[in-house]
Amino acid sequence: MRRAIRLLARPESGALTAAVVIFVFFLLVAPSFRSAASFLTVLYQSSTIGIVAVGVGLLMIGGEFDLSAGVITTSAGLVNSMFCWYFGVDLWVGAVLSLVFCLAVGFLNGWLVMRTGIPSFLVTLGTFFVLQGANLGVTKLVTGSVSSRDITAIDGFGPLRKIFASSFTVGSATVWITVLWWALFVALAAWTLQRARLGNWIYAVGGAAASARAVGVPVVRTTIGLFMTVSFLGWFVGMHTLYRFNTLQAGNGVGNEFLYIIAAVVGGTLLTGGFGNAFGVAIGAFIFGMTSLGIVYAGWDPNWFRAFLGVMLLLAVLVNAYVKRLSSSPAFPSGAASASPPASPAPDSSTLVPPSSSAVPMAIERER
Amino acid sequence: MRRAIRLLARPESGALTAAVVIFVFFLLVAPSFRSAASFLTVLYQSSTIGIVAVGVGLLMIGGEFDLSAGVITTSAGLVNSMFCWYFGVDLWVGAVLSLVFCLAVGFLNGWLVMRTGIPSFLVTLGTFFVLQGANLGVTKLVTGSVSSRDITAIDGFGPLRKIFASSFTVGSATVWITVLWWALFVALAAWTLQRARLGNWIYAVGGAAASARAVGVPVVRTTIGLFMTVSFLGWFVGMHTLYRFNTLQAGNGVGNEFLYIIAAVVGGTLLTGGFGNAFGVAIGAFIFGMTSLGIVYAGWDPNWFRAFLGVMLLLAVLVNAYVKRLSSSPAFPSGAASASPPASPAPDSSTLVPPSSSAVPMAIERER
Amino acid sequence: SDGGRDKSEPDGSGGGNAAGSSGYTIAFVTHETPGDTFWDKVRAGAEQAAKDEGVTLKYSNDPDAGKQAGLIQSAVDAKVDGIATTLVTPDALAGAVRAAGAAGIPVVGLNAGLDQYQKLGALMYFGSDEFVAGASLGKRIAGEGAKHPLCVIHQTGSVALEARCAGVKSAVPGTENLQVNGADDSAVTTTLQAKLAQDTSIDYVVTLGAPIALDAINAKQQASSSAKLVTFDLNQEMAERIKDGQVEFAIDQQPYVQGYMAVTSLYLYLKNGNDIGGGRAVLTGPSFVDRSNIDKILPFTGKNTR
Amino acid sequence: MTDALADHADRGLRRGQPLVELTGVGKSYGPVRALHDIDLRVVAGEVICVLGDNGAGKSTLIKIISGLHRHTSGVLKVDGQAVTFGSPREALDHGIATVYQDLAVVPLMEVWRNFFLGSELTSGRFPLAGMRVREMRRIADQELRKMGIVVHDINQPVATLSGGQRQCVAIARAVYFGARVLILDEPTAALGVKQSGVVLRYVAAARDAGLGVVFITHNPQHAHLVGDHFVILKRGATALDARRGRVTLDELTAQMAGGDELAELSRELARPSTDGKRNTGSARGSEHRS
Amino acid sequence: MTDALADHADRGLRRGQPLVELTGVGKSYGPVRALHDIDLRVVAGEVICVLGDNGAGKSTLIKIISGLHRHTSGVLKVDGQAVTFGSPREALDHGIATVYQDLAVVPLMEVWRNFFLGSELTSGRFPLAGMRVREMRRIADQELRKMGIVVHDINQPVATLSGGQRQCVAIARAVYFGARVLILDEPTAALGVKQSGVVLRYVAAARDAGLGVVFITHNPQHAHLVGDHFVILKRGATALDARRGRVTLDELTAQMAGGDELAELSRELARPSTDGKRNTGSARGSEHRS
Ligand SMILES: Nc1ncnc2c1ncn2[C@@H]1O[C@H](COP(=O)(O)OP(=O)(O)OP(=O)(O)O)[C@@H](O)[C@H]1O
Ligand SMILES: Nc1ncnc2c1ncn2[C@@H]1O[C@H](COP(=O)(O)OP(=O)(O)OP(=O)(O)O)[C@@H](O)[C@H]1O
Ligand SMILES: [Mg+2]
Ligand SMILES: [Mg+2]
Repeated sequence: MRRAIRLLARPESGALTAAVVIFVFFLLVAPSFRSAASFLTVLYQSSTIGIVAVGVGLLMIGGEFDLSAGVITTSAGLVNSMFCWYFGVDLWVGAVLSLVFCLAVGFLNGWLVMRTGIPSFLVTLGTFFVLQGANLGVTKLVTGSVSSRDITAIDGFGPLRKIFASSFTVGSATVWITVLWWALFVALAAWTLQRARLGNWIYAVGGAAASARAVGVPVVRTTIGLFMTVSFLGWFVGMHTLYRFNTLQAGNGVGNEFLYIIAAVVGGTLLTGGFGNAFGVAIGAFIFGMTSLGIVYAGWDPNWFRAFLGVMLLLAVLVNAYVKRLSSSPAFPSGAASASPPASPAPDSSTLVPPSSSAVPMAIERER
Repeated sequence: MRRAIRLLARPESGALTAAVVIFVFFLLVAPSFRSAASFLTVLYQSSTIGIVAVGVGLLMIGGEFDLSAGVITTSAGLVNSMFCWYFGVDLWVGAVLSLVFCLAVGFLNGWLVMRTGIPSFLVTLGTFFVLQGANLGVTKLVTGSVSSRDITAIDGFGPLRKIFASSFTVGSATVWITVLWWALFVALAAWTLQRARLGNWIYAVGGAAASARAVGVPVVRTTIGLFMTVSFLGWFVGMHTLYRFNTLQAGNGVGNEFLYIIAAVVGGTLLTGGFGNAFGVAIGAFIFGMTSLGIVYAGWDPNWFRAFLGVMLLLAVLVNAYVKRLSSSPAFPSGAASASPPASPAPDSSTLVPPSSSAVPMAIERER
Repeated sequence: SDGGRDKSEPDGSGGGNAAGSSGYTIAFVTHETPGDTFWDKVRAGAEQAAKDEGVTLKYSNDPDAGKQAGLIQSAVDAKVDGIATTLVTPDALAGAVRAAGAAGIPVVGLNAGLDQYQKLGALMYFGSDEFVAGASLGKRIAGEGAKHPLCVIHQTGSVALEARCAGVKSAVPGTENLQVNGADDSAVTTTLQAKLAQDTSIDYVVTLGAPIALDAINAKQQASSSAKLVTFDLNQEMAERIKDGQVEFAIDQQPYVQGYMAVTSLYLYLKNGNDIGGGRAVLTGPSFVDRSNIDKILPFTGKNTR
Repeated sequence: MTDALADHADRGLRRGQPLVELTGVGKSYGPVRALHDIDLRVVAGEVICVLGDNGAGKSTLIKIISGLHRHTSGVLKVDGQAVTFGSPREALDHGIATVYQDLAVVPLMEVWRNFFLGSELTSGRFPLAGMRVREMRRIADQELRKMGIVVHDINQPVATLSGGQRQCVAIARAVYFGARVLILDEPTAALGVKQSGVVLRYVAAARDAGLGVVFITHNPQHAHLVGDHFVILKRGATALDARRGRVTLDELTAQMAGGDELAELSRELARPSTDGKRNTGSARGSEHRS
Repeated sequence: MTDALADHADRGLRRGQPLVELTGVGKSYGPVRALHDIDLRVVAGEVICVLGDNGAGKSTLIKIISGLHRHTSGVLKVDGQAVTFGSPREALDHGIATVYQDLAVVPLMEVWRNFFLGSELTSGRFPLAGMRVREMRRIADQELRKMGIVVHDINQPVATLSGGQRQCVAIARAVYFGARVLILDEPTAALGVKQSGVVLRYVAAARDAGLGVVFITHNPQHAHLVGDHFVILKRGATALDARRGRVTLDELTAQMAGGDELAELSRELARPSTDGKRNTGSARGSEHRS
């Protein structure tokens, strides 16, 4: 019993409850949702969002945004595919080149943000536009059309597909390897946040960068590292897309950056930084993937798709907020309150707490 | 001379300089940009973004986001057009109804944010999805297609078009009335921020909501009011689009919410709230409008359109940051520094300053 | 007042069988960007066919190739009886379409993928070819003396739209592309206006969707350009513009037919083993709509069937 | 400033009249019980000093009176009427002005805007009414000068002021707007001797103008200089409640520290006035390890 | 804690050895000249007290020493070598630990994380190395208890602590990690008598362990209890620079306030110890209007 209560008090419990509620809901309304195959399709769909979302979540905890995270997945794939197709070299070379390219973009993002003091929202918006334009421009230049050429016949395709885009079947259901990769990245991120010194730095940089710097945290290096993490994960998903579908549309990936942010925020990450959790972000991605496919499984009118999605999202967030509040109510034993800082304890320390965070000051209003 | 320096020290001077630089640049590279007609086209384009951006800027100064601001313009037009078409009533009735509807959405946004403590990013994301879905679903239901019907023949069209979508010619150039409306709204917002008690409240609510509440600022009412301002301006632009184009595509308006945010941030609004300026936002919208059309006037390769846009944006922001830093450098006389808080003076007071604001802590890094 | 809804107009189209009375469920997957008038007609056709044949129709759409593949996969998971899908990005969809084949679900292609549908294992195909449609439009304006047409792409990076423009360019080498933000009428208008001002040698404007053509009319007026306007796709407003001569002609690939036939062919295949087209693609376009035939077509556009 | 006090003080105040009364008030933050069963009377023309260790619940107590938090048990009466303030605005409307320990100012806003925040001088009554900006600037500057704070430019953002200067802005504001009750939560903590003296004078002046003053401080000297009534909190409960005259400075100090700490410390740390020649240094260092 | 001090203190420190030397140091914030021409020597085994009015430049001075700001003129020497710190990390690496007046803690982080922030105990050396979490929790709790602060739960976010408790976290941290120089900017401002006593004892212990201590305070009593050397700043310049023994407590107080303020105030506010029967009340009220 005490264990159960402790569990409920963990920061991701709110998001988890919301996920369960929505899951049960779809089990009830969508008969075709009730199969292992469907569940795994949902997991796969969530993993393609979730992998990058982990990085975006870390970055947001560190107090920054990356709007180029969606489009870089496409850039990554295009660099690999077109370089190898044009020069006829082994795909491994292209994959490494693409990785270097992505890390360089991440570094540039972070470096510009740190160096110029311009908000990351703007810097990465710039990168976003540039990459989007370059994707299209270069692809047209190289292939003469807006999609890259088929690369199945180039050397190295087999093993790379194994790594990035293989699947195996369990019973009648297909398990995509990205789901496993996703789990790995989430576990790694969670461990880093909770247990590694770097995790401490990330929270501090997002929570109060100046204070962090004053006690000797390498703010610049940490932030740049976070940007590079995001672009590494973007590269990873780009590789998956490329080796799964063989060709890429130059215009793809746009808009996904917001799905990542949505997943992070639904999972309880504070938009202003300093608070969040890797499991939460994973659950956020799962909620999004489940909702968007669940509506399809339920066969609802796609004209209303977005409306359903909106309602579901609001529902998830409300359940999340409600559970969080429950878990820090007086009925729970000590220690519980500590688990969900932004939900309630912040009220009378707002000059110390990010003052413009919507989550925190509003806890005050709720008290009324 | 002193006057000139004082002027340079105003918070919007950075954005203004950037705008001038880009303007001159396009004058040089794009011959067809060098006409009054082109300039007015740019102004018109900027006004359709800029009107809503003013509201979004105010809201962001107040520390909140509104992602439904883009799609509500379409909802506004659809409500007006379809109601009148279906029931065959005068368009004035529909316009008023639509206004009430928009204000209700704004109120709901604000109320939910205040009441539940959920970040406005998520609440308005929900509203965004719901409105987007409803636009499509309802339009399909009412008209049987995904665009609204022509309303030119319904009573009241003439005067409404005069108000929202008329134009007159000065020499060879067409001046759209939205440009005048835009100027009016900007002036009103600027006056409110600088001179009205409400302006004081907006800065305070965005800068430190808890402190503001503690000294008696009606935080809830102010915030809800800001959301309603945004949806009022959204309604206004919706009316313009409807009465200019007569029919509306139910899927339109999506994506514009980010243009508004971009305009506000380029214009110097702090993403975390508490700092910004109405003229700055207007200049931000102008920069965006000018850049996106300037590229066309210059006749550059459209495949690279986005890349140019990104580079231009980064350029604008860099110039802005540079001018701001200049204006608070020791070379300038006293009083100058006070004009641009986030640029430099904040460093050693970061627990008091929004700690996760990207702009502020980074000023510290720059010192190194 | 007048101009409102014609109150005698029936609310929705005719009778039909109860949904699912035939026992078949058909998934219909497209790459529609929500709210596009063209796709609205495809869907209307599919729904009418479903009604006529008592089929349960599950329509879903996503413009992202990977996600569209996911939608096909979820249809396979749901064990539908047949799948109709657009094949605009054949390579990306190949895996999912083959998975459907492996699960014994018949697949019919529509709208795009003329060359590849057979390779992917789809049984039948209804549609035109975007490139061919573009090329035939190009040929016609070339015949009218076009030297420097402007092809307006209203969705960045769209394979289908790019193919249409490429088709036009294949017939008229002077073709130039322009990107506009299709979700914002004022932006479309001003961008076009700017382009027409910048390059006065443009003699034809080719828009790729009916709503964009209407914005183009506005832009032409503003820029006092004398360029002629031709477009892909139809809607009622546009049909009237053809009638009053503001638009030269529209090229129609009869989206309603594509939707209708895709569902019907699956129905016939499931029920009766029919193979429409006899192993060949069935072309629904391109068909030209101009002043010569507009009077016949105009009434249908109001019903959202053309 | 003392002019301001007399100007703004409610004319209807009668010395000795109870303004705020707390009976059995308690407050929990979730599982944390910060206050229990507190009785307190704020009386017109008197200074009540609330003292206590860190975390004793002093700030929590005054946040209840100033409407920032709701009490979870007990009764709060203002002017004899039981109330539960929904917001600080309501408390302000009752003439209760507060200097908070940690909710002082909005850093990015100009000094004069901070000074008048929530109580702007306007030409009309509606939120959209224009502010009398010039007047507000003048008054803010003048009131700060009275505290010995000369800011470079009254238009500079508060974030550029030093810690103590910021605190002075908050104090000057409360003093200027407090009409019936003035609550000060450790106002002198960040202040120099001179500024502290000014604040103590304000407290005295407010009392003399008939206001009720609640004064929280860790400095028993300061408390004893101006207090009429002393309340010591210990872990959320009242540990001492005495009127002036019933308690000496030394007793107060002793009570606060939970023992004769400071005197002892003084003895403990005592060392020759000539420096550098300490010979007991490290020996003593190990001695007071515990 | 005093154990910690002795444990962590650099063994190579020789009493009297100069650790940090400032010569003619100045600092401008844009147009504002906050400091000019400051000379200062921090010596091992000595406490140097920096005093001064609000806005005098005390915090600016220590921010230069701790690497948070760069000086704009003059020379800063550490261990005899001229340096310009690029970041606080570099200062920390020289064994200089600081308690900042306004950059104390990260509010949303747990107490133990704040305690060890920037100096985490890890099993390896790389940033990705695992932290010895249990040990860190234990130490943080233990060090806070030594200051008389018993937090409910060492895992609670710092934002839920009282003002003084938060300050104690920052102090405990600096004391624990300071190896050669300990800088404290108004550490006792938010503290109760008991906690202030603890901090003063730390200062003494640090001195005895051979560290150089820079102690900023507004409380002349506190300063005089532990200081070996006193520097008074006035509007950014040195107004007094004296060793212990050359200056008495009263002189110090007088110098700080720029006049015999506190004593005068004491006289001015003096009133009968029995209360409520003041008959000079309002008369005196108007008397000290000025
Ligand atoms: N970032 C900054 N930008 C501009 N001026 C500043 C900045 N920081 C401090 N100042 C100014 O420098 C002067 C010295 O400030 P400092 O914080 O060093 O004072 P202090 O002696 O620590 O005062 P206090 O005792 O109140 O803490 C003040 O006039 C202050 O307004
Ligand atoms: N928002 C909160 N959530 C949980 N606990 C809180 C909160 N605010 C205060 N507390 C706890 O309540 C107790 C009393 O805090 P309070 O701020 O009233 O102390 P204080 O007497 O003002 O101390 P100080 O002298 O240090 O300012 C402390 O133990 C503190 O940790
Ligand atoms: Mg307190
Ligand atoms: Mg200071």
